[in-house]
Amino acid sequence: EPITLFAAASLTGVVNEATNLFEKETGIKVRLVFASSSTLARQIEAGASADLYFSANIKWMDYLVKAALIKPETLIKTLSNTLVLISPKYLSLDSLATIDTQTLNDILGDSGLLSMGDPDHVPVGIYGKKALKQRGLWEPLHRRIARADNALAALTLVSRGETPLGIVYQTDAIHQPNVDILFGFEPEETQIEYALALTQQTSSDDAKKLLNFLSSARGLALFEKYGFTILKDYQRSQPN
Amino acid sequence: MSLSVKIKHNIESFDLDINFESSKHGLTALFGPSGSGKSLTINIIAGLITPKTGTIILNGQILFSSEKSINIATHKRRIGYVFQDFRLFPHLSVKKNLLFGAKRARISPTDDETNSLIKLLDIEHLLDRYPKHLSGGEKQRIAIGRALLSEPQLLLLDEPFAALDHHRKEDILKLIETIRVKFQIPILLISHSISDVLRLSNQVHLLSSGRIVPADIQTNLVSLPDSANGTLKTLSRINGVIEEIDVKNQLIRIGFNEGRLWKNLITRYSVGENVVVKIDPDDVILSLHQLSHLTTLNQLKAKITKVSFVPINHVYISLLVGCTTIHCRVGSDLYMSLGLCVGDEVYTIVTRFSIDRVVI
Amino acid sequence: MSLSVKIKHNIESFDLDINFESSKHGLTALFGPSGSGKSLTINIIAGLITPKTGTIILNGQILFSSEKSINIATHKRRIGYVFQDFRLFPHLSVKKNLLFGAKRARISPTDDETNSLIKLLDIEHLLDRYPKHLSGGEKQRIAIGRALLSEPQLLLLDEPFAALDHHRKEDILKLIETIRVKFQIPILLISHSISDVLRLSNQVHLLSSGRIVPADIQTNLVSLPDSANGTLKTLSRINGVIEEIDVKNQLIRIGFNEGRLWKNLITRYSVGENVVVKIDPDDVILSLHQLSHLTTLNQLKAKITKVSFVPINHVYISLLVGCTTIHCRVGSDLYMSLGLCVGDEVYTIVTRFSIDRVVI
Amino acid sequence: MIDWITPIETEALLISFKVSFTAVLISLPLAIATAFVLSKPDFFGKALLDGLVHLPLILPPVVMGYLLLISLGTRAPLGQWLQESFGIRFIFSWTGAALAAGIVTFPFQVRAIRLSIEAIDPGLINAAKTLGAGPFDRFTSIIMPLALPGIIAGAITAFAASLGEFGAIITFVSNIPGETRTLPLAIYSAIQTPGGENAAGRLVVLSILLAFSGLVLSDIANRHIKKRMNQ
Amino acid sequence: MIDWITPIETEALLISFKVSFTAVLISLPLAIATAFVLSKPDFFGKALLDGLVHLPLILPPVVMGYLLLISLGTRAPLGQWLQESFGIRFIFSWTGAALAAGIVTFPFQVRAIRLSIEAIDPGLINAAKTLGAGPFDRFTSIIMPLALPGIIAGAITAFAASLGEFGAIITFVSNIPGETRTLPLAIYSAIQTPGGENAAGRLVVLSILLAFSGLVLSDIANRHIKKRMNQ
Ligand SMILES: Nc1ncnc2c1ncn2[C@@H]1O[C@H](COP(=O)(O)OP(=O)(O)OP(=O)(O)O)[C@@H](O)[C@H]1O
Ligand SMILES: Nc1ncnc2c1ncn2[C@@H]1O[C@H](COP(=O)(O)OP(=O)(O)OP(=O)(O)O)[C@@H](O)[C@H]1O
Ligand code: MOO
Ligand SMILES: [Mg+2]
Ligand SMILES: [Mg+2]
Repeated sequence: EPITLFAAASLTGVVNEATNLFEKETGIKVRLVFASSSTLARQIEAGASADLYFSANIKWMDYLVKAALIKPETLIKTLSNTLVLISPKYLSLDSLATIDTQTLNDILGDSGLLSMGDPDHVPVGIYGKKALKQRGLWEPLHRRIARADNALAALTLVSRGETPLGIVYQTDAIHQPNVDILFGFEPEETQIEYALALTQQTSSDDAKKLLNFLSSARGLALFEKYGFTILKDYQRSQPN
Repeated sequence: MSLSVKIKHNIESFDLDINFESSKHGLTALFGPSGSGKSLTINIIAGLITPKTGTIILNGQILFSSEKSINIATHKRRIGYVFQDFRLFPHLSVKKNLLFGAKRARISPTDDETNSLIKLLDIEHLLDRYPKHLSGGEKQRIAIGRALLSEPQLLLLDEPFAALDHHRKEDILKLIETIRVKFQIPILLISHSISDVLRLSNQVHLLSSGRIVPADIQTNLVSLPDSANGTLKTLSRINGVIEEIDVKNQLIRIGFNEGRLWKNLITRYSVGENVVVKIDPDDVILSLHQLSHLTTLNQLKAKITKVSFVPINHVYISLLVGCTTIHCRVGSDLYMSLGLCVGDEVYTIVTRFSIDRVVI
Repeated sequence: MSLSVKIKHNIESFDLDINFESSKHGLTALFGPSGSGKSLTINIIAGLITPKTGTIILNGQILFSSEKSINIATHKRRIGYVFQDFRLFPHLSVKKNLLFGAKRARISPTDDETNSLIKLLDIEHLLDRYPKHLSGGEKQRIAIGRALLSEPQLLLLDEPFAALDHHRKEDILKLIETIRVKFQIPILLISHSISDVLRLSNQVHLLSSGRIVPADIQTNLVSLPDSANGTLKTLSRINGVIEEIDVKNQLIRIGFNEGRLWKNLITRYSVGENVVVKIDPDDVILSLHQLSHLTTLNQLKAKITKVSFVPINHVYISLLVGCTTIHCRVGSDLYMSLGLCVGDEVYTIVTRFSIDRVVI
Repeated sequence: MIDWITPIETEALLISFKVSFTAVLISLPLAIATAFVLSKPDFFGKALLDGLVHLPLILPPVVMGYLLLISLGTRAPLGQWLQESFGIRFIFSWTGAALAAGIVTFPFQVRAIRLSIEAIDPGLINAAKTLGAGPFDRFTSIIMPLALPGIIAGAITAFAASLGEFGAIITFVSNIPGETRTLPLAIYSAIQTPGGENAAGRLVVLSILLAFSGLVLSDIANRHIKKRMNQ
Repeated sequence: MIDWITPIETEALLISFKVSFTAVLISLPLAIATAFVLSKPDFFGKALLDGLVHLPLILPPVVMGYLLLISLGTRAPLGQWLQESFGIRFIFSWTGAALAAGIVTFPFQVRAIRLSIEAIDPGLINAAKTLGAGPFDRFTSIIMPLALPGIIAGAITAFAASLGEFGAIITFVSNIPGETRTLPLAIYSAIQTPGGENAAGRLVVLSILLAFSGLVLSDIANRHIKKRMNQ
């Protein structure tokens, strides 16, 4: 009986590699189901037989915890990600020490847009909005945003040169050769937290083994390789 | 078996008010100008259109009655309908078209019956074809075959010969007579050809603007519109017996109460058989004296019983041969100059080829 | 204006090999059994089917030539085609159907012409209707009107009277004669009705299995298949002049070289006009003596020139009145018993109503 | 063909085929019946039924998927009842994917079939009546065969659209490899992987090939019918 | 009606209508032409054209959006040329949404229209020929009017499907409030937000109302045609 891991689509690459390793070492079969965190959460709510849920967004994890579909004691917040401001390579822009309305407006010009995930519902967009707000940039810029369906779609818009600016995950940006990273936001600004937990319904030891593997040092090294940040003081946190 | 129809209907500006009975295994013709409501009438009889009010009774079974709220569905009426526009099923082969009704009949025709009909209709070579690329007459023959094979209790024929050449029409005319006699079902025929109508029908109803107009339709008398001037033309109708068949000379002798007629042999008659023959009044010549040395044997001594002038200067002369009435049309000028009178005895002359050969 | 057709074509098992010329403003009839290739032939002439080989020339213009690789598109052939199955446009009102061709003609008909045609076809009351719910005959009249209004250079009529009652047919027959004379265009007619064919046509081609079979078609002679026995029936064809019109007695007198005939008045003839009348051999009675006191004036003294026995014991007798040939069919028994011989002088008798009233 | 694609991709191809084929197979009879009903002259509730049939088109596929999820999930009453009474579980199984695809492509089928049925000459139906064919008989012997062009067109359109269906499937039955991961879902996963563009491109080509083979088949069927009727 | 929906939702409704209407309006003539060409007997490349027409159905909408992006983006040669020569810019504008919707719904239109054209009695076309109507004349005076049921069906199906189109639009023109945010995008946003079900439900009802009004309109048009022909 393979174990089933529901993982956010933005984790596709790294989780694939990590579970491959896990399978090889333990012989335990893992079935990977990728979709957006929200879709997965709703599916678990509808009775999907997932053993683990790996969300890119703490809100959907909380949603399931409240619905008593998650074993809260197994919840771990290991990973973080940072947001970066990118621009297409062909513009050959220099990296910025800091960002303000003036600089961004200059880059955007008359008609350019800043692409990012939809700040209403796509996690990367929600984080991006939060970061821009804190810097007082949301108000002047919010009318010039191209809201993409997911993190990769935002990245695509920049890499194709359709928007001169974009805010995406660092993990995505470093794999995309056609973009330059202009500026990196501080992790504190965004507080991007991935959350991994066993579902309430699972009774599988194998699932626990996978959870442990993914949060082990070797697992975390892989995530680092993909550009994720490891939260130094990660802990098995209690739901709020 | 009989059919009784009494219906009122109207569509938009057209009013239909039809009332007739068709006798036991009779062939009734509906005759009338284009747009007079003939197709509409038989569509109503078939149950394809529901009339506003009325009753339709077939062999005692009420097919439709507005009063009793009866309306038997078309597919239960057991009707054989040959449509004016054929309506073959394009997705079925000719053979499957033919057998469509047969398969659904209570008593399916036997293979022999089917095959002999196919042969008679001369469509053996078409059986595996599809209707789309058949000629007009080929389609019509298949439509006729399809209706006949469904073993109907009532046959509705809407211009079934329009696309047929003479020879094939002859064959089918004979077939229809056979069916009428054999299955004793009423037949309703719509045709524009008076000769077909007269040849086949026991009864003719003249339709005009949705109504049956009175026409002189006695057993011995058929009145039909005359091409020349719009008046009615009165045909002689003679009930006789075949007394002799002279195959050598292709001749038959028909005897009737007081006389005999010679006619050329067309169909396979048998001696002793009862026949009704018709004579067009335009084919009759009257002579005041008995004649000899003529190329016809048909001279009947007759007494003038009635002379009627028709508007446009023709005279219809009715004569009695025994108790059989014969009609003759004569120009009024000639009638005058010969000084004919009711009561006069004259000789009626027709050729053997004119008998049963009625035209307008 | 003339039409010359020489085509070979085959579809599946059917072979067509047709070759005829239609004289200057003549009406040519294609006559033949169902499935003999009549519709196919005029479809090819219309350009709707491309034949394998051949040439079609209309008024000197090559419409099709396989040798010269010419194939004028149908819409450039300026053809008026009345289809066997009407083919009215269901999305257009009757009026728009009628004017469809007129609008696209080089010289559109005037309003007057259009209106008088509509009147003649008796379709004024249908102009705003749509074709779907018209009666068969109504559709056919509109199809005829549509073709005539397109001011064609060649008229193709495929069974154009099949759904028409006699009166309306008469009117349209007259109209077609008028058009032929007025516009001097060749007309090709397909019809199963021999009377229509004989009434209208200068030329008759008998088709059988895709080929024109020889038939005796001289100016004075028309041979047609006889219903009774499948042989050819020979009609008399008399060229004459109208000498007198007696409106009171509804009579016209037709003079020809050595004789005169009285005929009932049907159409509006005028004195001095040339006419061709036809007499069915079955309507002619021969008498060895001149007769009097008969209800017909038509007695012509004639000399027997030829006697031909036909297979089934009938005799065709050809007689000369002056230089006009008259044909008469007689039973061989009577022929024998009267002892008729070539060279004998006899009297031919017909009624006035029989003239130009040809049937099979 | 199997050479240049990975076993996982072959699997997606097979699932896609299975899902699309089943979707069409199951929904076609219902679509024919619905089209027949809608081709009747006015009846009470016709507009409503017509609207209902179009619903899956109007709603974004994700919404359709969501509606299916909340109505047929194992925790939803209807889903529970189906599971308990018949052991039928749509959610997270390929049959659910077929169901979603069938529902989303249902309107195309109905439209095409209805068009064909409405184009049938009523005279032929009447002729069948006079020959003794009752309503059901007429439906199977006249209406269905004459509507065949529409049925084929509807089926092939639905098959093609099922192959491309993504939103309703991923939302309803998720993206489970070997079970519900159809070609579009595999394409989605490939795109989400850094450097997955090649794999995505290959899968797109596979989709196209699969659809084309469906098209060619339908074309052959169509030709066959037409040729027969032209004989 | 405006009372219980927010101005943002009204905006989405209007954009949806504008996008769907434009999509149908622009693609319909092309669909008619394509259907006409495809209804011709075999010609070289027919199967290819047929396949091409179906492509937007087969491919997941997101892939269609991506293909549009890389071919019509301002940095793609074609997109650049359009922008420089005609000042036409599809990306990030509602016209791009209409284009995407038009392309994705193109196959339905072609199918429906083609079905209607193929059902036309060739005898009528021949009759028009004999009456002097050339090819273009026949197309406008006979074929188009007789294919009207298919044209209407195709248009209404495409309109409904455009209202539901999501993947291609968001990928190609992204989701810009007031410009490209159509109803499905708004619905999607709502669903993806925990607790957004109510808002989503309201928007779904709006979609349905919009589509129903389209259906009712098309039904009236259809009735009108039929009634006329039945006179
Ligand atoms: N497309 C076709 N494919 C095969 N055979 C055909 C096709 N069209 C016509 N035929 C055959 O060619 C022959 C001639 O057909 P045509 O329509 O010319 O007959 P017709 O003389 O007009 O007969 P009718 O008087 O019955 O209309 C028929 O035997 C018919 O079955
Ligand atoms: N559905 C309809 N709506 C309106 N009028 C109709 C409809 N059907 C028939 N009519 C009209 O009713 C009249 C009678 O039509 P019907 O078809 O019965 O004529 P018919 O006697 O069969 O003529 P024909 O010999 O020309 O076929 C015609 O004037 C026709 O125009
Ligand atoms: O896959 Mo996510 O939950 O949109 O980052
Ligand atoms: Mg009629
Ligand atoms: Mg014909």
